[in-house]
Parts: sequence; structure tokens; C-alpha cells
Amino acid sequence: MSPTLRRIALVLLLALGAPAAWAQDLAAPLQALVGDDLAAKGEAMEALARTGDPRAAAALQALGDGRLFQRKSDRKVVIAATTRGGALTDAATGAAAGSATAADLDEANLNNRLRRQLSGLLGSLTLTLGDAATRIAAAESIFKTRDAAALAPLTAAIAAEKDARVRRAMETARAAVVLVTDGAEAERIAAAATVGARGDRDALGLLLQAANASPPAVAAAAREAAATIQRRLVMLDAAQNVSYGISLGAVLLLAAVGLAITFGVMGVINMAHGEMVMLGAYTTFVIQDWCRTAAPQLLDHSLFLAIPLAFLFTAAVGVLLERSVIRWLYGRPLETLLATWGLSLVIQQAVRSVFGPTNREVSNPTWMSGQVDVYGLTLTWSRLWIIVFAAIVFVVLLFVLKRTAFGLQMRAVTQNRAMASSMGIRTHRVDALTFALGSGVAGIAGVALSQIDNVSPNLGQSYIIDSFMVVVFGGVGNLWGTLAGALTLGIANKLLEPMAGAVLGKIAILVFIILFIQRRPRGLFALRGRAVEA
Amino acid sequence: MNMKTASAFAGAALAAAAMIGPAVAQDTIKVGILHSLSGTMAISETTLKDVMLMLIEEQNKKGGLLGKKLEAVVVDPASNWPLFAEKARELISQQKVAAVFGCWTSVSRKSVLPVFEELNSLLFYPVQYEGEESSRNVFYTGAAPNQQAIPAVDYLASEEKVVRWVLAGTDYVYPRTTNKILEAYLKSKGVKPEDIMINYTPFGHSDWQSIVAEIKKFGSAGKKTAVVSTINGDANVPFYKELGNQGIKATDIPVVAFSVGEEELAGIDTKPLLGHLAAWNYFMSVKDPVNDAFIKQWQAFIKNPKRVTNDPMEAHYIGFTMWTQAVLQAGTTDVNAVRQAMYGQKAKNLTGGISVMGVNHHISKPVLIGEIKGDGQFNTVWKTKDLVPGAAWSPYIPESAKLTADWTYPWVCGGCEKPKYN
Amino acid sequence: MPVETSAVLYLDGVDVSFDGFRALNGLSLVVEPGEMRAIIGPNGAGKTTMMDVVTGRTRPDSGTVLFAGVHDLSRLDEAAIAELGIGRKFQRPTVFEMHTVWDNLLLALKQRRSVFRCLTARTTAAERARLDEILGVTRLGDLRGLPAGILSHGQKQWLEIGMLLAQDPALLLVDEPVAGMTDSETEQTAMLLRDINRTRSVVVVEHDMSFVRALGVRVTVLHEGSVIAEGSLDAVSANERVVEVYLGR
Amino acid sequence: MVTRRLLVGWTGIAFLAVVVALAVLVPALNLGLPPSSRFHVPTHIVVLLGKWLCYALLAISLDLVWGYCGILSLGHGAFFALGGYAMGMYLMRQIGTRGVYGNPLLPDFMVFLNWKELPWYWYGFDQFWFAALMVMLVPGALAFLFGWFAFRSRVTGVYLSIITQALTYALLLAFFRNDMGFGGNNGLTDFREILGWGVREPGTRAALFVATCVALAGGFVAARAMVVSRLGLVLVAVRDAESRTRFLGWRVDRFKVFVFTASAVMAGIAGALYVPQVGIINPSEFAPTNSIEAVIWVAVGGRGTLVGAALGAVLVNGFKTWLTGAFPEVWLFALGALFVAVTLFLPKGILGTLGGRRRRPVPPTPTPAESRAAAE
Repeated sequence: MSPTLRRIALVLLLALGAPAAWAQDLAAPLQALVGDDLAAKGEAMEALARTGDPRAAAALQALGDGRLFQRKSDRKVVIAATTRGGALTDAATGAAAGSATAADLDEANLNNRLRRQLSGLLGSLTLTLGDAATRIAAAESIFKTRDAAALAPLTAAIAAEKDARVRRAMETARAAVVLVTDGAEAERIAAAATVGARGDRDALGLLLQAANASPPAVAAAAREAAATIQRRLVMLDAAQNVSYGISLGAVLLLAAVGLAITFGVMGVINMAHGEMVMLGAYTTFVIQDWCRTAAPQLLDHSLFLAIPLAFLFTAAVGVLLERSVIRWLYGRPLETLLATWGLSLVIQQAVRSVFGPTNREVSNPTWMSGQVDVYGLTLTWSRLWIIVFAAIVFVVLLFVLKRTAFGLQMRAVTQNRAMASSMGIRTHRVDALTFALGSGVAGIAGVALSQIDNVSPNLGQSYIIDSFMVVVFGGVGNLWGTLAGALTLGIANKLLEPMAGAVLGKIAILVFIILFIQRRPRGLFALRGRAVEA
Repeated sequence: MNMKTASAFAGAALAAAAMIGPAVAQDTIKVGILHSLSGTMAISETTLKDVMLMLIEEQNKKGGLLGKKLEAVVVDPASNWPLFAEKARELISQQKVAAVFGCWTSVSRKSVLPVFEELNSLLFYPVQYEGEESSRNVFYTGAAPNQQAIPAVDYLASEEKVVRWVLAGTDYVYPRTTNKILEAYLKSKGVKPEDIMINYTPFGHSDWQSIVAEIKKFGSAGKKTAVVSTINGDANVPFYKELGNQGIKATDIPVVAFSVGEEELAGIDTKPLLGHLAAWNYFMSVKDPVNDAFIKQWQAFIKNPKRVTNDPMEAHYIGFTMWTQAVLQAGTTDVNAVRQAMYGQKAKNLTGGISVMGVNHHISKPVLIGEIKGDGQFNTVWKTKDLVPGAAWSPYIPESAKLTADWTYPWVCGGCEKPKYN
Repeated sequence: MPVETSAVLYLDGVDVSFDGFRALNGLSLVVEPGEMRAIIGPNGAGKTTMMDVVTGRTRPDSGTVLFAGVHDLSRLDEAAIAELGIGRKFQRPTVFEMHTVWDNLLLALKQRRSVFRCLTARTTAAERARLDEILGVTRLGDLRGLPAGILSHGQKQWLEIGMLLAQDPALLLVDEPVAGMTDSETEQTAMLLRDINRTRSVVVVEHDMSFVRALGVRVTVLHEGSVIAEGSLDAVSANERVVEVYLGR
Repeated sequence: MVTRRLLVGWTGIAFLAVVVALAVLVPALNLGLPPSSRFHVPTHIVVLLGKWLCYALLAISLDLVWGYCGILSLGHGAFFALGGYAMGMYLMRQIGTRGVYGNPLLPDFMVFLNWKELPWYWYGFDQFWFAALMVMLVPGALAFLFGWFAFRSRVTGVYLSIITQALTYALLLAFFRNDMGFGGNNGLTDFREILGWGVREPGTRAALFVATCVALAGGFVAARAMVVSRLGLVLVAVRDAESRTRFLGWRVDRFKVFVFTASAVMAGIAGALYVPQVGIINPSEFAPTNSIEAVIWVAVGGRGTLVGAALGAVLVNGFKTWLTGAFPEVWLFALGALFVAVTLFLPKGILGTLGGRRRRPVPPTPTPAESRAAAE
């Protein structure tokens, strides 16, 4: 494969210099791209790359992105605006070709081998084409494939490159190729340093590879560079684990904060809390489903629609439960446990009947996909947004409870019902609204959890125990306690996990909670005073 | 009051038992369906119940069996293992079913096994499992480890040049056994112990950040790395979501899964998972006229043109076909006669081959390896030339290597070192 | 902190604070054997907290709390303190509502309170006699078989006093014993307390000045967790500071 | 004399009569009559009843701590399961060389997970007496330890309930681990013999059923003896006014530890009888939902009545058995609705409501007048 590629690269270089003088018929190789024969597909990819035609480059790019389709109606090969369809371009002519949704299109498939081949082809092809981001991506893909054939175009591209960031990426990529290619030792040793400067796991992998299979001098340089990265990574690891812990803490906080209201403030041992979370997740599913068919352009922003609707829906369910069942049980917390347990069974089975028992698909919007590197820390966007979202929910809730008239009434009712009633507060209304608030918050937690977990009737069950642990650990009736509890348990869990494994880590956390409650029988943030003990 | 109490208790104890009134009608042949319709396993098992209802309906349209209509008896063991045993007993001794199609998890099978052996009835078990078992009363229509795990590893080693392996699984017997077999197999192929990482997580594990990061770390040692996943159903969605989010692409570190099929993928946005693999004996995307007809029939039956089919459904399809043929051949639903007729029974599978029931109660199946496509389907990238017979006992586990499962004369045994002759 | 004291109850420099709120502030109090002491003070003066400290419900942050000169109450829990011979009657009558009057008294009766003795315990003739006696004193004899939950408020107060007697304590702490009682009941209660005082020391916390006057004992006035005056009721009534505290500034 | 209490009471006598009748009639009708007879009790009914009666014993043990002492344990299933595991270990060792790998010492799951030798905590379980001791000792010791910590620290109310749940959840996770040496998710199964008799023989089943009846009756009498003794007075006092009880000089923590431990032992025995009849013990018995369900049986039957708890266990499980067979698709609706309905309309449970005329040690809901008095 290497000699071929080298030839292609050469051709490409030539082709890139001159305008596409030879207008070739792209139709045949394009048809092969959407066919079933994998071997033919590989050849067609190379043939297209050989043409150096910008249209071919566009088609290959689209193939890599999953935007290359065959229209079912007329078998025409088209490039769509997104992976789900949208505006179409005729791949052969570059002309606009209307628009379509995924249902009318057959996607061009790839397997891993072809995908790798394609990224190599694209890397060389787009090194000098496209904007800075594309060029960096091209350099990145060469860094990954480390194809010796890419060396020449890369060197040429570096010479022509003006953007410093792009050039750095290209130089690193070039160093990567040099490092693993037989050549002058000095050059390879320098390359090891360049790769080492990149400092991440990919660089480490490459260096270790070089350290295993190189002349001793090069290997030593690679090992040294690798050791530097490793030292850095050890420190990063701890920070990384803390960041995972915060993210898990945010999830726990979201799941538990609604319970902190229904259980913590109202004293209802709400076993149906998890089902409220689940209903919120299903609301997200319904809205995305609706978006997919009715308003595909909204799909990426459907979460913004889902959050208020999930809140309203689960709050409404909460009011329904409160008015029909729970209001008869105030002051009998243990009986609320039984009744809400029954309710949770009913809700679960109802969802199972309506939506079926299987997982439903809730997709991540593009702005929640992927990851971001912050000083070597890898943070995924979905987790980051969930942390932000949890923080917002918490602050808003705190505001509602502490600063609004409703919050005041709520606290008045929970502290002294008779007194509140005699002061003209409509306690029943406040009860219903409080429960609605707790349920609604659970619902929006469901929206967030739908992004990282199964949307199935069992969703709620997997969070209910953890939620209770968080609320109790933090101290019942105290939102700050819930926050502290969620973060403590999240971080502790993630710090223990690499040491003890997921299961033992979790057991250790549970034992810790049991022991902690012995020390502080009313949780982390308990009020010490006469009233509490009575 | 005292009398009330006494009668209440007596009533509860005796009458409640009698509530499950004895079955009488004998003009039908009853088929038991023992799949969880509620609880954690409902997510996977409900579909199998529906498939069985469809197959039975279909058979009845063809005139039933032995001149009688088939009658499906559905119960809900509710993902509760002792309840599985109770319901199995109820199906066999009260409903007098001719055979039972059911179970998903190993533990549910283990829980009903003594009941089936005691009451001598037949269970058709449709899920890939850890092997190391061959009961006279169970027909295993799912894959044994040699029909799934080993071919998948071979494929990765030869096609993707993988030399470093992560064996990640849920902590229960199927992943444990599979990984044990794979570890022995990989070592026999010269893989060094430090190139194998084994990781177990609890059921329903939902926070995969650390483990995916660890896999990433393990994969950045400069050698081509792959993940062999025996992660169980529910935990897969968050696992794959985390993989996608942390940017692990199939071109870097491919993941081959044994428990992820079309049903599981239907709950995920598969775009970030392009190219990750699964090894099964059936893919919905296989182009075959029998399969096309099956899919059409299924989607019509379930009244949802988007519903997918998967491997355990095919296993039930094959198992049910074989059972009906065996009943016809034996001319009776008598368990012993049907069992004898089952051996060597052939049935068309949905991927264009003909599966055969072995004397060890396992069937022969093709092994398919597929890459995940953007639409939640699999793209078959590799397939065994012939069907692979299922092996009850793995040669890679020393204790089981010496055991033979053969329920015909002279062996007559599910796991013996010497024939038993009776 | 060895302290030589003949006092049955000795508090010195006791501080208690709850989340920054100082409930007791250097409180010192001495009750001699056989004495009856009335403690008065406005709401929040620390009367109940003082009782909590003595009976082991609340641990003091600092200070000395001694019983009979030898037992450091700040180190003992409620049960141990009760076993030493300090009985407490709550402001709100707390009896075991589901138990009969008899069983309430039986539970209070001085006895070996170990788990295994309770499993096999039978009511002895002596115990029965003692309970009958208390039933007589508290005039609950006819109600012995009724669940305590259905007693009237005053009857519950008496039952609780009866339970105190059954405990046979050396020191009684009585918190507002006549709240909610009729005048005649109040009078009877005063008589009963004086009667009890013959053999035991008593500390009474009370709002009702006429009742305190009826008791005719030494009075301690608490305010913001400290003692501001001590002496006969007339003397403390004349105290400027007390007047100021009661009437507000 | 006012404090005179009957050891069992009329309800209890009725209950014991039923249990004795079951112990005699069920095996007799099962073994003595041919299957064709109208009065024949089929084996699966024997097994089913045996299972329910084990649950009934668990319910009684739970009622003892919850109904009489106010300790709502959401982790009682853990003691039940531990007793079950102790029995399961004995049954595993009895398999001997009849396992699939024929290892005389190691159970099958250990063989194929490459265990080379029996872990120390499996020693002794080949002896029935040892296993029987462990059935009581292990749950008892755990309860004692847990109670000693929790009750001394005065963990009460929902805090206690939640940490009992944490306890059973931690055990669930621990027993799921294959490395623990308890068979992981599959648990212990494939039993052959108990005391030399085949566990699948009708005679053994009948004997196990009788043993269950005896244990249930014994457990009931023991629990009853506790609640009518002076200890029972203290327990109810603790339930209704814990701190008042302390001010009388009772060491509340010791009483709680005692009753919690006794109850755990009883639950362990129930679990031990359950395992050979059901044929499997695995970690799902530790699931918090199981413990919550047990609480629901007690609530349905009537807490603080003992007999009611047993009745609730049998009724709810009977209901469940019937529904999962008759209405497999919708039975959860019915079960859920039952729980809601019982809490709303029968807050004292079935027996508590039936026996409403008599004094029950269940705190009455305060009347408005009382609440007002309390608020003042």
C-alpha cells in the first residue's frame, strides 16, 4: 500500500499545482462508493483521490463524515448538508440537488479498514485545502496514521503554511512520521522531542511504540520524552479523577435535589422520585421524536424545549399524585414510602405499556458531543454541560426557596402548618406546589440524564437509592447539604474507583455512609439544637 | 374477630394457592413462555415473548400441530430469579405445557434448571451464554463461547492486527467464563499477559468515565488495541455514549461486543459508534429471503415498521421450528420422544444456512462479525464459511476440556469423562 | 476538677451553645439536699436547657455539673443519670399513650433494667404494693387499666408525677407541673410536691407565680442563660434587674 | 389483674391452629393421596406454600422490630439472604463429587473460576450443625454489630431506614462479585441433598414444609413471648416515646440491639428454610426492593400484630403469584394499586382494621384536639 500511496501523493502534488485540467468522469467511482463491494470501494476511493478534483475531495470528505448518500429515487450519488439529510449536492457535478431526509437516502458504508485508508487519503488531500481547522484535522489524521507516504506532501505543506497553529500541528505530524520511519537518527531524535512536546496520550503511545522498535539512541530519546509525558500525566490523572468525580457529583445532585425537596422539606419518603426522573427523560424522547419528523432543524436545540416541558409535565404528574394520594399521608412518612412505592410500580408499568420495554433513543445535540482539552484534562461536553446545568438548577432552586414568596410560604408550612394556616397561607396549595416543584426538578434531571444513560422504564430505579444516600448523607432538609453530599460522594467514588475497582469502590462508599451516619446521625449539615432532637 | 382472623389466614394460605386453578382443556397443545415482562430484564425479554406469540400464531395459521391448535401460556417471572423457578413449576405441573421457551440471564436458567430436570420437561434457551452446561432438559439455541467469542478475536487479530486486548465485562458468570476462555486462548496465541487488561463492572453501571479513560490509557501504549466487551445490556448505552464522547473511534480502538445487538443499538445514536463491532450468529441486515420474510412478518405482527430483529429472536425462531418438526416426527408432544427426535433436527436459519441440533443440545450456527452502521444496523464484514457446531465444554478450561456432552447412546450424559451406557 | 460540695446538685460555669446561640452562659446553681427550688425566667432564659444538661440530654460545652458531689453528670447519658436517682417531669406530659396507667407506672418503677431480666420479669407482690400506693397518691386507682392516651391533660400530669415517684429519685426536676390544670388541681399538685419534698430534693420550673408563691420556696431567676437573682419570691420580685427583664426594657 | 397477658392471645391461637393444620394436612394430602384424587395437594403447591410461609416468618421478624420497636428496617432482606447463603453453602458442600467437574472439595463455580482451594470461610459448612449455627450466628452477629453502632449513636427514623438500605445494598454488590467466592450473580444452586435426603424428593419437600411450619410457629411464639413480657412493654415505650423511656433509666440502645439481633436471627432461619425449597440463593435476595416488599407485607397485614404480618406476607405473595400467571402484562398495576389502596384505606393493615375494636399497640392518629394540645 505504501508505494501506491507515495505515488498518489506525488500525483496529488502535481495536481494541486495545476488547475484541474483533466475533467474526468467521476460518476463511476462515485457509484462504487455507495455500492456494497468493499474492495471496489477502496479502489474507487484511490481513483477519486488520484483525480485531485475538488469535487472528488468533497465527495471523500463527505464519505468520511457520513454525509455521502445514494438517493433512493434516482440512484444519484449526493452529498447532504448533515448526516441526517438536508440540502443535497450532486456529488458528480457539484450542483444543488434539492433536499431530502435520511429516510429517502441510502448511506455509503465503510468498514474500519476503509475508514483508515480514507483518512490517510483525506489527510494528504486536505493538507493545503480548506480552512485552518480542516488543515489541522488533516495533520492530525496523518499524526494518527503515521503514513510514510505523507511525508513529502507534509514537508511541502509546512513550507507553504502561514498559520502558526496549523504549522505546529503539521510539524508534530511530520515528526510522528519521521519518528517511526527508518531514517537519520539525529532527525528521529529531534522528532521524539517534537512529539514529546505535544504531551498527550496519543503522543505517549507513539513514543512508547518508538521506544520499543528503534535504534537505541532513538529509543532512548523516545523513552525520555515519554517519561516526561508520563510524569505530567500522573498529576493530570488525579485532577482528571476529581473532574470525573465532580461530574458524577453533578449527576447525583441533579438526581437527588428534587428528592431533597419532596423528602427533605416535605418529609415524604418519595420512592416514586426515580420515576419522575424517568418521565423527564421520556419527555425528552417524545420531543426529540417529534422534532425528528416535524422540525428537523430544531433537533439540535430540542433540549431547550424539553427542559421546560419536562418540568411542566412531571410537575403536573406530581400535583396529581399529591392531590390524589400523598396529601392523605402527611405526618406519616413511613406510609408515604409504601404508597409511593406502589405508585412507582404503576408509573413504570404504564411507561412500559406506552413506550415499550426497550431503550428509546435520545441523541446528543452536536454542542454536547465530543470533548474538550483543558491543559491536558479531557472533559466531555456532555458532562460539562451537565455540571453547568446542575449548578444552574441548584442556584435557581436556592433562590426560589430563599428569596421568593412561595419559598417563604413553603418553609412556613413545613415548619408549622397550623401557624401558617392561621396566617392565611393556603397550606394545601403550598403542599401541592412544593411537591410539584420537587417532581418538576426531578423531571429536568431526567432531561439531563437522558444524555448519558438509558432511556428505559428502569431508569429511575437505578438512581433512587443513590439519591436517598445523597440526601441523607448531606442532611435532610438542607439544600447545601445535598450539594455537599452529592459532590463528596461523587468525588470519593471516582477517587476510589481506580484503586479498588468500580464495585469495591461503591461498597466502600456505602460502608462509609453507614459509618458516617454513626458519627453524625443527622447528616453532614444537620442543625444542632433543641428543636431537632425533640 | 378470632374466627375472622383464623379464616382470613387459612383462606390466604390455602385458597390463594388454589386460586391458580388447575388447567383442564386438553384440545390444545400448550407452549409456555417464560420471559420477564417487568423488572430489569423486561427490556430484553419482552421482545422474545412477542416473537414466540408471533411464531405460535403463524403455526396455528398453518393448522397447528398434530391436528391441535397451539396455545401460548405467558407468565411474568418479573426478573426475579426465585419467581422464575416458581413460574416454571407452575407452567409444567399445572398448565401441563409441552415445552417452555424462555429465560435470558444465566441465573434465571440456573434457577429453573432443577425444576425442568425434576419434572422432566423441555426448555428452549435462546441467548448466547457461557457454556459449561448441557442439561438433558434444555436445548441451547443461543451461541456457546466457541460460536461467538473466539471467531471475533481471531478476526480482530488477523484483520485489524490487534495485539493488545481489553476484556471488559459485567461481573457475572457469562463474561467471567468468556474472558477466562479468551485469556487462555490469547495466551495460547502468544499474547503477553501485560497486553491483556481485564475489567469488571457491576450490573447497570452507568458512570463509565474512569473506565473509558483507563481503556484509552491502556490503548496508548503504542500497540494496536481492541476492547472485547461482554458488558451486559443496560450498561451498554452509557458505555457507548461515553466512548463516543471521549472520542474513541473504531479506527483507533475498536470495540467488539457480544451482548450488543440491534435492540440495544435502537436506544443509541450510533453515529459516534461507526465501525465498532459485534459478533453474533445473525444480523438483521443479512440479505436473505427467509430473513426478509421474517422481518416483514415481525414488523407486521408488532405493528411497528421500525422494530428491529436480533440474534436471540432468530434463536427462538430456529428452536421453535426444530421443536415443531420434532413433535411432528415423534407424533406426540411426549418429552422423551420429542427429545430423541430433536437430535439431528435441521432447520433453516435466517442467514441462509441450515442449523442442526447436536447431541449435546447445542445447535450449529454461522458466526458473523459486523460493524455498527450509522442507522443502528450492522454491516457484515466477516462470516464463517461453514456453520460452527456449538460446544458445551470449552477446551480452554482444563477441567472442562476432558468432559463430553452427548445425550445419545453410549454416552447419555451432559458432562462425563466416560460413557454411561444408559 | 474535684469540688468539695455537700449539694445534691451543683452547677458551676456551665456553657451551652447551639449553632452560635448561647443557651446557657456561665450558669451556676446549687441545690442542697432536701431543698425545693423554684426556677423562673422569661421564655428563652435557658430553663429547659438547664434541665437538659442535668438529665444528660445535652452535653455542656464547658463547666461543672455534679450530682451528690461525686457524679459528673456531663459525662453520663440519660439512662445512667436516671438510674443515679434524678427524675424528670416534662413540660408537656409525656406518658406512653398506648400503655395502660399501670404499665406506665410499672415501666417507671425502680428495678434492674437489664434486657434479659425484662424477658423473664414477673411483677412481685412488693412491686404491686408499691404501684398500688402510688396509684392511691396520684388518685389514678380507678383508671389503672385504661390506656394512658385517653386520660385528660391533668390526669396525664399526675400520671407523670406518679411515674416520677415510682422511679424513687433523690432529685426531681419538674417542668411546669401545673400548666393547663384547674385551680383545685394546681393546689393539689402543690401539696403533692411539698409532700414529695419531705424525702427528696425538688427543682421546679414554673411560670405561674401564684403556684410558686404557694410553694413558698427559694427562687432562682434565669435570664439569657445566667442567674440574675436568687432568694425568696418577694426578694427577687423587688429586684430591679428582674423587673426589667420581665417587663422588658 | 390488669397486666395479665395471654401468651398468644385468641388471634394467635387461631394462627397457630392454621399453621399446625397446614403442617399436618398439606404433607398428608400431598403424599397420602394419589394425584387423581380431588383432595390431592400437588407438589408445586407444597413448594409454593413453603415459600410463602418462609416469607411469613420474615414478616414476623420484621414486625417485631418495626411494629413493636419502631425500627423501620429497609434491609431485613439482608439477614434473610445471609441465612439463606449459610444454608446454601451447606447444600453446596453436600453436592460433593456429583458436581459437573466432580471436584470433591470445590463447588463448580470455583472450579471454573480457577480457585485452587476452598476459601477459609467455607470451612465447616460440610457439617449441618455448623451451617445451622451459622444460619443464626451470621445474621445475628451482623445485626448486633450494626445495631450496636447505629443505636448507640442514636440513629433513628429515616436515617436508620436509609442506612439499613445501604447495608443491604452494599451486601448485594459484594455478593455480586465473583471474587467474593459466593458464586457471583448466579449464586448457589444445583443442590442435591440435605442431611442425606434428595432435595427434590417429595418426602424431603414435605419434611421441609413441616420444618417451615414449625419454625413459623416457633418464631411466632418466641416473638409473642417477647412482646408480652416486660421487654415488650419497654419496646413499645421506645417506639412511642424513645427519649421518655431513656429518662426513666432504660438503656434504649441495648433493648434495640437485642430485638434487632433476635429479629435478624429469625429472618436468617426463614432464609435458611427458603433456600432448599426454592433451590437457589443468589445476590438478588439482597436487593433493597426485596426488603421494601417485606415491609409492605407487614403494612398490608397490619403492623404491630405479628399474625397480621404473616397474613400480609402470604396474601401479597399469593396475589403476586396469581397475577403474574393470570395477567402477566398488567399485574404491576394491580400490585401497585393494592399498596396505595392499603395505605390510604387500611392504614392499620388488614388485621389492625379487623381487630379495630380491640386495643392494638398502634399509635392512634392524633385527633385535632390532641394536636392542638401538643402544639401549645
